[in-house]
Amino acid sequence: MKIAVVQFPGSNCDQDCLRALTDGIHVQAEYLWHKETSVSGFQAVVLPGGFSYGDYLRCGAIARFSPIMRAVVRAANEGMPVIGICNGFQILCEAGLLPGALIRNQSLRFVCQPVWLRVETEETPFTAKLKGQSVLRMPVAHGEGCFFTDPTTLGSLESKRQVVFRYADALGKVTPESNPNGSMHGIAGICNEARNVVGMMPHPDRAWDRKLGSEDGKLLFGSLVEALEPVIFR
Amino acid sequence: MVTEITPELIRRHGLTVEEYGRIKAILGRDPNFTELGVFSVMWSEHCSYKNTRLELKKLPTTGPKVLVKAGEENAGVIDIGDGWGVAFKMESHNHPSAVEPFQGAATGVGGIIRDIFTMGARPVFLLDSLRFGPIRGTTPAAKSNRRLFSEVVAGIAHYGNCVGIPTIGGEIYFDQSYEGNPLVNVFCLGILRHQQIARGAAKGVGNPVFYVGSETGRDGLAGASFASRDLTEESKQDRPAVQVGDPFKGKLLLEACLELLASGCVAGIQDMGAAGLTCSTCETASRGGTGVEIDLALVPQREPGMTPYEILLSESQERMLIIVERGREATVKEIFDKWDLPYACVGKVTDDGVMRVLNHGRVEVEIPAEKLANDAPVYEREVVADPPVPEVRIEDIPPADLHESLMRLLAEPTIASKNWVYRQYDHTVRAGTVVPPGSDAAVFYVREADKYLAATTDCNGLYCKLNPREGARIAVAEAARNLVCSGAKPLAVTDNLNFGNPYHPANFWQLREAVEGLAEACRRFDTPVTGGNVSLYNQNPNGAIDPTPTVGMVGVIDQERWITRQYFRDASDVIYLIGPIGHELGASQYLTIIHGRREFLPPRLSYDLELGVQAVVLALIQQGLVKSAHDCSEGGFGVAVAECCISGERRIGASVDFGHWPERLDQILFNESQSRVIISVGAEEVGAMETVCAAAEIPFGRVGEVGGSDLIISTQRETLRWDVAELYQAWYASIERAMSSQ
Amino acid sequence: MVGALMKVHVVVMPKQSVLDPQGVAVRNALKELGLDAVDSVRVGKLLELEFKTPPDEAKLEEVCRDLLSNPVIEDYTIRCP
Amino acid sequence: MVGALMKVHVVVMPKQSVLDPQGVAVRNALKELGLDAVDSVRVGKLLELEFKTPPDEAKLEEVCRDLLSNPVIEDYTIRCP
Ligand SMILES: Nc1ncnc2c1ncn2[C@@H]1O[C@H](COP(=O)(O)OP(=O)(O)O)[C@@H](O)[C@H]1O
Ligand SMILES: [Mg+2]
Repeated sequence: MKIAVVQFPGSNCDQDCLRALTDGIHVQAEYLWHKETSVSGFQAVVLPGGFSYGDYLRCGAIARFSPIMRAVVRAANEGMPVIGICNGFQILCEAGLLPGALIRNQSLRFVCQPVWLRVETEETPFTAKLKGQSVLRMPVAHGEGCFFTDPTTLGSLESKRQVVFRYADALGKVTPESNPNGSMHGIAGICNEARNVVGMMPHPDRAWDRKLGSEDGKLLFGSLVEALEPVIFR
Repeated sequence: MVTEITPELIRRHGLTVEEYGRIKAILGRDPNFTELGVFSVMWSEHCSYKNTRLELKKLPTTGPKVLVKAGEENAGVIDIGDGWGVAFKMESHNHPSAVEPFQGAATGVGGIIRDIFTMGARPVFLLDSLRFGPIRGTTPAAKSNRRLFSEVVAGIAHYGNCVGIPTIGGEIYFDQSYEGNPLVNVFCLGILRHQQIARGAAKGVGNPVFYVGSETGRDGLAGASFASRDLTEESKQDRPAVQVGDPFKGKLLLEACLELLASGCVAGIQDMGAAGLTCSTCETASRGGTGVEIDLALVPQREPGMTPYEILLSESQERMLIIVERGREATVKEIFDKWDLPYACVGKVTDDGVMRVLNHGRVEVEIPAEKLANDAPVYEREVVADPPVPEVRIEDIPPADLHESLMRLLAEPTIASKNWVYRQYDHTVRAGTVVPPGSDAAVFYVREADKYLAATTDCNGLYCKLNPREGARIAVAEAARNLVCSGAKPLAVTDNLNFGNPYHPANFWQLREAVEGLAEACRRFDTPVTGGNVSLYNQNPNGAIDPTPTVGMVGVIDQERWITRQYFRDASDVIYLIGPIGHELGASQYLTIIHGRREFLPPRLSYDLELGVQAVVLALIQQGLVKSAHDCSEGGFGVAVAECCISGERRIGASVDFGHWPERLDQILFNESQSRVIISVGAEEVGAMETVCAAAEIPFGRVGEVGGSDLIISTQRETLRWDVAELYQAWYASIERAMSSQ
Repeated sequence: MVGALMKVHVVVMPKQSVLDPQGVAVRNALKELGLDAVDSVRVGKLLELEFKTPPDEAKLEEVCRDLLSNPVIEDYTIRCP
Repeated sequence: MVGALMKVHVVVMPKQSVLDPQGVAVRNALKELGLDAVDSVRVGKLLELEFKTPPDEAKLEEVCRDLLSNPVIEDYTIRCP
């Protein structure tokens, strides 16, 4: 099994994501350059955080058109697990793989701090291993992380249980105080209808080592590995 | 067209008649207009250190761990063991930030990052040391200070966050003296293998010279000479001299250059900072003992019709000069195409020691490189000592309400929590931040090297104003103390000298005193200076800023379990004060804020006591006897113990008892005597801990116990009690409150 | 070098339904500075495109829709100044 | 509620001589997408101000200069659409 970590110009969490996979949960992972046109040879794709193309115009707006994204969209539509973290989440929304958009934080300021996440569904390759309602600890670090969408889409996201993570307090209670950016319904992460594509603003790639104060990120990547295991035996 | 060189033109280039004579002597003829521009930037204070060179020589720059000395290259390099080294340095962008705070601060970050990867090191973290005028209140001044402050912070975040280098610490003071002339000093540290050290020398006659990075535009024209003048109303007209940064390009340039260096085809590399193409060509030539010849027509340009003068002096950001091993040109093409960055072969290394600049083949500039780089005049500036400052007499200080005093001190922006600032900085990218901003020193785990590094910046400008020599010594001592409290052994120092106009003898006296204080302290703490930066002409209409010789210090922590934080952890842990109770109130925050008196003799440093205290604290930490360690600085013991209660994720109370101690309680609580550390120890360790301290013959005392939800401080005369939640509110949200007021 | 370049302005504004904290912040600041008459402020983008030769209409619409604006949160209009 | 509000547009563009990294990024993206004719792009702000009563001209100029634009690197123009 091999997992791809896409490198866009301006990605800056690519190294953290690769290490989370190779050193954190000891799976094989490799960089995939944005000019590549195929994801063959990989069983899952990680779109890392950063400022792809400087985040000029809109976060993820330009990255969405890079050659590799055509391949990622194709693979995602064929069911390959794809996760976008932070800037990766923004790119997935711009690319139309996920609904909604991530707009400027309500505070109008970049926010870097640890948050608690309530896990809302185990029905994704990235959360299968997570007990329902269990809370995870990891940092956020973004200027445009406020999830926004129209009421209809929001309604169907909720009814189809596509909300994967919500900002919460240590006890798993979703409160305004625990929402760092003003996201609708405290949304920190969502998935597509097919549930193989997940986007999240918080950084599991910065929470996979006791030194960093949390290892919860491993649970996410660990879930992915378990979900993929069958692939190898096929 | 030929511009005639008039005395007026020479003056406007900031050159004296004598300096012009020197130029003619070097050239054996009159310079042309472009050459005059070249000399004026290379001989500006910023590039030539003509007024400070003799002083900087006093700083200790050698030591067994020094791999590259200060001044030799863009930044010094220090050995941290196992074949790994660190390159670090601090630089100021005070004047650009005063005029355009967002871009000024942003390009400051970009510049120091380039200095570090120019050494072949991968930048791993940043610190920022900032000074502004007061931000509270509704006066126009307070409003403009708030604007400067928020724009500077946003600018640092803009660049650092985008490039993906965490900003994990720093310091901020708010004080009258920085009104209109903020200080923006940025520190960057990078990691490299010993054999990866890159040189800024043009080696190998015939080697091609490449220009890589952003196209050259008209931005930042003559910023170097701009940074070498007083900040006046007219400098508002200098505004075009402020350049715009592109952190995205900066990130690509960083990755591309590190990839190119790894490919082994680089003979020499130099960033284009102050004085851009001019400085990088003549410095690489003079370091290499060679000459360099370039043709400006080959330089990638953003705007049509730029003159040779403009191209040579432009300070466009995100550019590097790279000397490539002949025959390896293809590698450059391959890597810079991959990263979609402009590049061009603009010339070659020659053997005649001349910096020769052509324009479409026509000679524009012909100057002996070594003389241009090193023969700037060196001045011995005149000094006049300030009158001696009196000692404070406690009888003259009416006792204040101590309950209220502590609350007010904790809410004072200089002392209050800086979370409003560091939450805007990405301080967790690169997944190595072990102790985030908010403790005495930041601790970062460098994964590739498996090393724990601690870093801090320190300087109390008011101490330096009232006694520059003592203030500088204390800056070094406090930096070392902060590292020790986090469990680290201090390694080396970078300094940033922020002073006023050097032609005022009083200012230059401050600078000389401070440098000698720094030099002496760095020797005593065995922390050589790896480099730094000088920023002069920091003035506002009321005169010079308080002298601010900022010290950045780096240390290593050999074992993970030694990493120590400043806040109390568990109820019934025992609280000790290592060092004396102290008595010095001069220049303290208590006198400044509560009594409105910015005066009197600042605390004095005893090296023996300081070194003794630091040795004991480190020993106790290494023996696993310490649960928390926090040094006493601004606000003295009172503020420090409160911070121990409220700066952790979980807040917890404490009770402290000074029993029959004779001094007045305000003096006990708020004196800022040096060499004092508050530690907490598990009850079961008390015996072991006291044995170690007694053996060291260092003053220490058991002062209280952790626990409860109040901070209680008592003597046999009186008892004070604060609700920890209230202390927290006063301290944590103070800057937020100030910034949200209109 | 060809003669005059052709200018196109693309204006991208946040949809009314999208909260625009920046607009609110600017409005408050304006009131602060004494422009009490201000009722509301919205902050959008203006992109000034210069073309060597007139661009293909359909193509232009396409890039405005797909790249220059995000239909979830923004509306765009094309103007020839 | 009074009748029709009065709209004022303030356009803030980066100065010609000042680097506009965003504009460069957008231009390259447009070329990628096949708009080869594009020569240059500059990205600025458009602020849509609504007033209950006509604002004082001088005051408006003042806030444009001091608040809405940054004269160091930007130029502004006031339009009444
Ligand atoms: N205050 C100082 N203490 C020690 N070294 C200094 C100081 N100021 C400047 N230097 C050294 O002088 C050299 C030139 O300084 P500077 O112009 O800041 O370097 P750069 O051109 O890379 O910005 C550098 O090696 C720097 O470390
Ligand atoms: Mg300290």
